[in-house]
Amino acid sequence: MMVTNDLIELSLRDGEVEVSLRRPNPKGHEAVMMTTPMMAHPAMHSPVAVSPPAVDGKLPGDVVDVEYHEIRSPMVGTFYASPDPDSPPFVQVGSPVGPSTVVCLLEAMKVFSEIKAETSGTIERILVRDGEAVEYGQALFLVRPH
Amino acid sequence: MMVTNDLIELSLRDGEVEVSLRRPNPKGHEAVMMTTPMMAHPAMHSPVAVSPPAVDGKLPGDVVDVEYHEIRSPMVGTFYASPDPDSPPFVQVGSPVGPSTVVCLLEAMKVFSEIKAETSGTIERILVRDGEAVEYGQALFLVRPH
Amino acid sequence: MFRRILIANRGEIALRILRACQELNVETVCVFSEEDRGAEYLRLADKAVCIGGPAPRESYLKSDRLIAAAEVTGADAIHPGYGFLAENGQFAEKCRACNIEFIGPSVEAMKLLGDKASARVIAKKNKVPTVPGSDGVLEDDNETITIADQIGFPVIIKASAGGGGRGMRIVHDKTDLLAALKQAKQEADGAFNSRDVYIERFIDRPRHVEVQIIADQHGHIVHLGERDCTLQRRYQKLVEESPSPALDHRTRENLCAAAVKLCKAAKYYSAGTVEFLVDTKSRFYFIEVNTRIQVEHPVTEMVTGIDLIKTQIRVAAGEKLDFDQRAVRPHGHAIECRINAEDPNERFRPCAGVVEKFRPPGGVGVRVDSYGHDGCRVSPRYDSLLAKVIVHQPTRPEAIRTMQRCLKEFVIEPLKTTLPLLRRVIAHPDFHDGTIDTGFIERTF
Amino acid sequence: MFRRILIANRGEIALRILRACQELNVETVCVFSEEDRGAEYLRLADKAVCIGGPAPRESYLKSDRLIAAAEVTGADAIHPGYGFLAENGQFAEKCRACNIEFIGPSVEAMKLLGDKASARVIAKKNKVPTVPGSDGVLEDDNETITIADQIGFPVIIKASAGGGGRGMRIVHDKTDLLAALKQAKQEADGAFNSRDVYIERFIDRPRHVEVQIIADQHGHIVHLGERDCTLQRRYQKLVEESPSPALDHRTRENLCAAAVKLCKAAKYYSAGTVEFLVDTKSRFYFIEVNTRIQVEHPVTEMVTGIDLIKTQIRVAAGEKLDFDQRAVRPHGHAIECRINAEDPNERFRPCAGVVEKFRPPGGVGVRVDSYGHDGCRVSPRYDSLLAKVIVHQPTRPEAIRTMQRCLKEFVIEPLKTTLPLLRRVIAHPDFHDGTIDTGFIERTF
Repeated sequence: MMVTNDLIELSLRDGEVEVSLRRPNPKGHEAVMMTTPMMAHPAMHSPVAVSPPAVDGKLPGDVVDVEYHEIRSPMVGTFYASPDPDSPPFVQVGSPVGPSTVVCLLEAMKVFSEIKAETSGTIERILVRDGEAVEYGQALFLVRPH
Repeated sequence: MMVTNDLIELSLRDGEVEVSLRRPNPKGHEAVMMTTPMMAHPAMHSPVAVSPPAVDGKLPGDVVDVEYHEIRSPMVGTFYASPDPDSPPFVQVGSPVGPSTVVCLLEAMKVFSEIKAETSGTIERILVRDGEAVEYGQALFLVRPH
Repeated sequence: MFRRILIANRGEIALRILRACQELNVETVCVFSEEDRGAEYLRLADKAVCIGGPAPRESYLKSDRLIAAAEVTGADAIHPGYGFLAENGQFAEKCRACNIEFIGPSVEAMKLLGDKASARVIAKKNKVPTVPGSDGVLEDDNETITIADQIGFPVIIKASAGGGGRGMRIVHDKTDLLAALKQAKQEADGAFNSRDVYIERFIDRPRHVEVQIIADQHGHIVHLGERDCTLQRRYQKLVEESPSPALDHRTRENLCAAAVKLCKAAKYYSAGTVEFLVDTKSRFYFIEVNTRIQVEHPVTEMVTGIDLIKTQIRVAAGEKLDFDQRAVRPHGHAIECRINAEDPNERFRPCAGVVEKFRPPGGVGVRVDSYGHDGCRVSPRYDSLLAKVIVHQPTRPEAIRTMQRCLKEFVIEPLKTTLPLLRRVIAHPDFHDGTIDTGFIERTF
Repeated sequence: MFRRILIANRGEIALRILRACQELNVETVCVFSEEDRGAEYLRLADKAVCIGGPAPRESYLKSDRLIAAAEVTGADAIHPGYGFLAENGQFAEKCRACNIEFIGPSVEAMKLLGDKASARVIAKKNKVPTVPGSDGVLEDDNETITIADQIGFPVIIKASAGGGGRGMRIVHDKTDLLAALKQAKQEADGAFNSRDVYIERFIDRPRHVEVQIIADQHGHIVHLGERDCTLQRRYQKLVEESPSPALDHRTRENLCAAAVKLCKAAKYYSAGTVEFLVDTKSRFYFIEVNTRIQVEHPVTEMVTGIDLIKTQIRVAAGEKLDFDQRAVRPHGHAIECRINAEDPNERFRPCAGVVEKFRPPGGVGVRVDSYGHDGCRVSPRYDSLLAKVIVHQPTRPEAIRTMQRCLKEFVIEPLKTTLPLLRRVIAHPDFHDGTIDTGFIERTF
């Protein structure tokens, strides 16, 4: 089913593959802006400021002024962490990524699109689970820039 | 028509004669709270803070922290400044008044009620015209206390 | 038609009357207490006059101030709304003595039908069924036994001065009668300082059904069908609907005909409501007449398409009804829910304060009568009714469904209201089945 | 019935569809652009999905995202509302190919009736009157003269690629024809880079009257009477009413019958509107079909009591119409005014920003369809329609009076809206008399 070659061609045709990166908060605040997952109540959709250490105890260090990047979904679809059920995920927490590193697949209307990091750094957090539905603009990964 | 004796008796029977005095603004502000006349648009009915010198150029002096008292209408009716058309008004600007000084008549349902100052001082301003309709709580006179 | 009407009321009904006047091209004067100063609906009136202090007896109940306000503003009629002075015959008399029309029935009709005892006499004279009873205070034990036998058991003993359940005793069997009578008299004495009691047939699990009447001053009288107001909480109506889900066609016809007969006998004109209890065997008993417009009048407006307030004003101005009984063809089903600012967790104590967020529902067949908006103030001094949601749909199940949708949609924050209770009531299977009685809410929630 | 419907629209129509779904016990998915994030009506949906950026082509027009959103949320139908993709046959086809029902007509019917030229062919074939014309591009001068003679003067020459008045020439007399033809061709060439023109009979001072159709997939089709949408500003409808004040009974019957005949011929189902011009002699001419629900559908709902969106959803789910033509009995008169966020002083440029104060009117027979509330945002990127006020009264004069009252009552601050213009339009004697035509607003205001 997951014929990656086809998918990229198709998705490019639809102009769907694009990654939007969230710039750090202009006020230099330590918070990272996040959108909540699609299934949540829409009233909760507005971006929520979260201090990174509070989000996940595993976040390394206590440096509060790290500016994380987000890899956000350029489309509506289903998130797949690995190229197929028997393969390891494209990336894991701690994986280094570059602009062209494929980080996940998104499926919509039976078309699979490879999503690239479009930024450099280390995967700090994976924000959605394998098989989860994602909406446009939803944050998928937090990346700690080099 | 204006048989004052009758009127007082009638109006007392109805318990209508009562004078409410507006206390000075508790914050010690120089403004006097005034209600606007009945005929105005209700949106303008809320009390308006006015600096006395701005209300009327004739207000004597420029002392801004004078605390004026208001003689307010205890009823709905028509304001008469004098006991009958051929008589002089009960009071004029500059008249000294004491608590039992009659300052005007108010007519409602063909009953005339004498309104007393219920405060001591000098009439600073007459806020309604002869024959004008007044509503409950409407300021009729400004009194500068002794 | 009148030139200028003074609206001697406040809140949603003041706004309701104001809108009717504007559509009749009649100018409006709204009165307000110092507590209501700045209320938004006052902005819509041609004139607004402060008539007194916050307490009702200092303002909305002060008849002379209201008449004086009408005089100084040149109003030629007063609409009393409901509550306050709406059923006060003396006020109506005073208005008319001052050449200001009181928008309501004649003083004679108000007195005849507004008084329960006199209305009961007229009902009996006109063969309108009443709850069988002693017709006055019980004199001695023998008389009580004789009357109870005539009425038939179960009977209920009530304190003449009473209300709210005190001094009441239900007696199912003759052998218990005299003991109960003694207890009831003692209780009445303690509670009301009067040992006077009377007895009536006890109507078990009744429905409350009322008939809307409208009549002109030229002898034309029509009914606009019934409203079922069985859903009450402590004698306060909470949900009203039309038609009643519990009446068969014949009972409905007889009920409405009885209401018309009663009002005709009293030469009644204006809008009025004749209230009945209906027992589980579809027998109905007249209880009282409300000689005014009622809170729940929109239910009837929705099913008949007739604007009751406009019609009431027109007949007060001497116009003839421009429709007859045949032209009244109710269609579909309407339900009203009363949204009160009350805290169900605090035994429905009225809540007061500022409504920060007010999002009424909307859509097809939905009407919301309310003075509410973001930032509006709810005063603790007056009736806690904040909004009425009225829905109209082709069938009762559809109307229930629309009401459920509306109650879900309605947001009022942060005040506590009856919305959560209403959501549960409207979703209850017994309400759907139409098998409730006036005690339903107390028993169920 | 569907389990879950995705609403592929925004604003007032999204809310309207949402309410219909809830009353049908169907779950709802609302989509939204980043611009509409946080809109209050989204709170009412069971799910809300962000589908793209603020520009319509990045979100509401992006068919694949809409279908993907339906797939990931498990929606089994999409309601397109009006505008955006509502008349896009390819989108409808794609939806159905993905096993998601497109709530609208069949793709075939959409293509047949949605295309003006093909609809005109069907109309002619079914003897539905169309505006007499050249049926295509004029080849040479002789042909033009012949055709103009057949049509009868006055005629209008129009650019095939044109619109908005450019390349148009009205010719009242045969002697002026060829000169006008030359000018029109030059103008068309300059404006649209094409010299192609055609001619039609010029309909002077026409009224715009349209017929609402509803049909199921089992061959049952009924009309719900007409709407008169003559009050337009630059081809944008501003006020709509039903019934039309300009039609006699016979013309109405013929008009509605023609609309039904046309839709039947195309095997049309779902809701649809057949638009006509009516000339000063009550002759009507078919112009086009809108194969979707329309902005002004509430006017018809008010007079017929039929919920068009619910019915549209039911027939899309395969249900049969539960009423026939005889059961459709319009009563009373309904008028709708469109309140757009536009500045009349700035040539009706859309206004955007935050509505600080939003006080819609209410009362008997009043419905307001709007997403507005205190604090709501009006985006410059979408249609400027902020609210629709619809009133329903027994007669047209009463409906006008109620509308006047409502327009006076409605407060929207601080954005500029069409409210002041509408107040003047509704108060105009020509509107009262029903003697207006489609050019009324441009000539009068």
